[in-house]
Amino acid sequence: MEEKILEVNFGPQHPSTHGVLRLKVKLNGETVLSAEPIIGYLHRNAEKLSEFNYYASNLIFMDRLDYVGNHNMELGYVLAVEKLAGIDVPERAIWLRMLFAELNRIASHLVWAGTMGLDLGMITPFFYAFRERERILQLFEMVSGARLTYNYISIGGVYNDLPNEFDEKFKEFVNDFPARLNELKSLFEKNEIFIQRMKGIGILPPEVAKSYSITGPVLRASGVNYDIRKISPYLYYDKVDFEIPISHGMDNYARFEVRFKEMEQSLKIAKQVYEKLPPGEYQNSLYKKSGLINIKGAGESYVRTESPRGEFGVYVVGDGSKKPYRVRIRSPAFHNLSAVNEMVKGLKIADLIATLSTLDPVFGEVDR
Amino acid sequence: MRDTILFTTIEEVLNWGRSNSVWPFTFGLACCAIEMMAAQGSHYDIARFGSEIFRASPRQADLMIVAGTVTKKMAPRVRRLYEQMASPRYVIAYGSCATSGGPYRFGYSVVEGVDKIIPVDVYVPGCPPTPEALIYAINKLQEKIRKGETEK
Amino acid sequence: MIYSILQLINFILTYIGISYSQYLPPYGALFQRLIVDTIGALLIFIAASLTIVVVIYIFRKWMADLQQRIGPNRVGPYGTLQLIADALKMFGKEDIIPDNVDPILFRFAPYLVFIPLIMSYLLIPYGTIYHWAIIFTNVNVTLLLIIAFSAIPPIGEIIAGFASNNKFSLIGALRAAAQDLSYEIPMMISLIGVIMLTGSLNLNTISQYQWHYIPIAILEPIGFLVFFVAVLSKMAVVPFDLPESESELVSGFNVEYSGLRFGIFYLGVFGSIFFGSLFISTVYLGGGSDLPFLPGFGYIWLLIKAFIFTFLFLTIWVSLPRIRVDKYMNFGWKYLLPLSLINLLWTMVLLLFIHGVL
Amino acid sequence: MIIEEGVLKDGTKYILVEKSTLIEELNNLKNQGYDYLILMSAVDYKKYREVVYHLGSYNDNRKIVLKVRTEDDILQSSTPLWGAANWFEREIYDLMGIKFEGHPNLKRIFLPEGWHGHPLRKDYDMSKKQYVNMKEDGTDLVSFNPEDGW
Repeated sequence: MEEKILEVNFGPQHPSTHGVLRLKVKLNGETVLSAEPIIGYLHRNAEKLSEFNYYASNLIFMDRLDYVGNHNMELGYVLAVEKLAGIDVPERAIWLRMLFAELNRIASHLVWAGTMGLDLGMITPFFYAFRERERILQLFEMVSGARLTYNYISIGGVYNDLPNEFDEKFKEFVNDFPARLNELKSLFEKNEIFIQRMKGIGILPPEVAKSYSITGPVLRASGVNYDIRKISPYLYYDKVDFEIPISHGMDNYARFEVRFKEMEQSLKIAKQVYEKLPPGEYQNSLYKKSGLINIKGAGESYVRTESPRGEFGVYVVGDGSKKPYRVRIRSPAFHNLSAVNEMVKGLKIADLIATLSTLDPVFGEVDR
Repeated sequence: MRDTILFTTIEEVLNWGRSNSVWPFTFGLACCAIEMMAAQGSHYDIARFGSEIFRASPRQADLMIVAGTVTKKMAPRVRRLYEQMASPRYVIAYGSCATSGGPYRFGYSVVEGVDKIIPVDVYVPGCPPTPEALIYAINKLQEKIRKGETEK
Repeated sequence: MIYSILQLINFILTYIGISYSQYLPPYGALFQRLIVDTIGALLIFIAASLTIVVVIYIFRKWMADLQQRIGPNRVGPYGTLQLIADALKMFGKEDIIPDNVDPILFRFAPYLVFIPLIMSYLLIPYGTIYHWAIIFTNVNVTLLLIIAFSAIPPIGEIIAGFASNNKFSLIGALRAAAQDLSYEIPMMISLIGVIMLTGSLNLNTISQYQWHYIPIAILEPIGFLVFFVAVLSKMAVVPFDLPESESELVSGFNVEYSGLRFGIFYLGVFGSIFFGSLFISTVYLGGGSDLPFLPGFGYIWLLIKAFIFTFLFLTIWVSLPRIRVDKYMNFGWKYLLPLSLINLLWTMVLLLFIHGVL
Repeated sequence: MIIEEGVLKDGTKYILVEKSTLIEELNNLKNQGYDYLILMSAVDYKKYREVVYHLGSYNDNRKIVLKVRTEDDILQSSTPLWGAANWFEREIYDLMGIKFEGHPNLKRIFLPEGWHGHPLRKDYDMSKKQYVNMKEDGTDLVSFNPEDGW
């Protein structure tokens, strides 16, 4: 019986492609023969535009790359520019940056948990995850005034200090988040159908992951112990003790477990950072708010940071003027997505959607 | 005397029905989509206003919330999706990217505002606007529908 | 109920001494019967749509409650008018018929799903037969009729999927076909167990049988479970909502439908939920039985059971993810079918003990 | 054949390599344990285009930068060495215009098919707007006059 190949476009508008991704899928009945991702529907040319702006005003494009883990995006760019222009950052600012980068990792994984539930057909976990995320967003709003695009980590330090009611809200959040996290996890874990749909599906062997230079939770779920915070620690990650969750399952369920354990670790880091927060200046005096314009830098620099989706880095080339000559962004979700075809061959449509949701792509970052 | 009292009241009743059950169309493009999802979450809950059911197919939705930057590659798709929607349809340009191209206005591959592609009923400023802004926009849209001023 | 009203009028008129029989047209009884049945059908149609609207309202409020949010509460007191607003909007919506679509089948499919559902509401005995019973068909094959009527909606879904000439709805239609076949047989085998026990196909005798003895759900737990899962999958509720899987196939077979046609599909889903719970409570829990202290108001007892089951189905809808197609089918063939056969053996044993005869 | 060696501002070693021996250099770097292609970026220095390979390794934090310069925008593709190079090179071709010989399907990755010019070039004229529309079968149609599309 000659196979009847059906070519379906899981088009730029589809309820569970996490944004504007078009998947050209060849189907034989329910089984997927090949799934070729076509991207570029959100190509907002951040790299070209950042060549026309000053160093400091490029933060606006960096914020909107991975619009779920914004602090980490600003952090990557700011560290690269500080290394290029040779700006030193006061003690307190470094600790504050770590605190908000880790809180943002939790918020980003919560968005992933909610949308993954929606893709599998579970409506309720979305609301539990977003309820927790709202509490973190209130902390961010207290400090930077914005809910999603913070512009908080600026070159030379942090934009402003912690308000005094931050302390009580933070303590309250930190105390009851572990219980809420276990509640959310039990919504998934104790569900027989969920385990049946996630275990053994979307296998990504370590060699394929390494060849596609995949990083982040997707790589750690395939058994490779690689986390920039441990391998080449930036900020003060060597002064804080935490473990890197690893799983050798290589499948959707492993990725699910690694991300939930990462949330616990990030909370642990945030607690330790909050205790070690030294008093003092939170921004480099030379580059107070008005001084950000005359930052100059020559040469090139690339700093690697660990964003919620993997290794995020900005390769900045400066020619000594006030505007960068070239800004090149390494986006982890771009590579995680490129391996979809390998992971999905021979699976069903439902597994294609489940695998795509555990890869957790964010298209501001994939398309830049 | 063609528009008798009976006729106008039917129109009003229908408009009342249409305004109170505006079903949005899951059409998140960029960062504003995350804020749209947060508006659907339990903290802001636009289900209170009757727009709880996010229909995925354009045929069944009647409000298209353009949440994010419309790039040139996406523009013809947005146009086609709008045409596929059933007739009393409304559009909210959610966020400054949808209203006027936002921070990416001078890029080479971004359309300056979604009103170049489809007629828009309510514009929401902000990058991204807070979920309260979306709720306010839906209320404004509901008033507009009750007055019958929306594009048919 | 209608009969009793007519008998009442008849009684009063003859009591006063007016005989009206000469005014009746020649075949008076037949004509009278016709009026009664049309009024009854209309009454049930209105009652069914009202209960479906109430079920949708309960669903949205109950789902909101489970998800820690407030459901619709801005339209009318506590959001009660929300569903009327939805219905009105559906009337005013443009009904797009895409051009490369099969015209007749596309238009006809939603009615194929909704009308059998409403007709099967007529067959449920809503009360006792003795007084004030709202029973419309006391034919002794009502169970068979219900199974026949409940087999038609999946065919409507398949036709809708094929007719709308869209790849997603095609896959949705194929899934509807797979779902309908693989769970119909276990359902019927578990019903055979009930028929063997009660000895008749008439829903009335089945439910009366359970007033005198204990409800069959306790007698045949396996059969009850198999039947529960099979009815759950017939309703296309989330763990088994494969034909209309929203997150994978945009919205399954009703992708191309809009306006009132989609509204009919939407009502169909909730109608089948309420009908499923009514069906289970009559067959397995003896619905509408005579309450010792409330003679004649048996249908309230049936409605209580039905709403308990509706809440159960809606909670399942909100909490479970969707099952995969192939796992769903081998669950149907490899687990439900043998279970229902075991249930048959168990009824044989029961028959030996209860009636002492095979 | 290494032309130049040195240390960058952020302390990583970099080597500048002949265009013709690019693949052998990458190969023996990979054998030395640099099995992780961190980043491939192209920088347009007006007279020549420089493609910068950031290489790292998955078991320790060694990092090296390999640069290669090209005037005529043709390079050998490193897809046989890494799977990631496939999308990297497609992006560099799309935005910078450097063609990679031996690449399985060198098509544009971000911009629509018929786009004219390569935007990240310094000499790309931003004022000439291009408009995109969609043909019936879903492929894009790009043109300069505004009536055709958006």
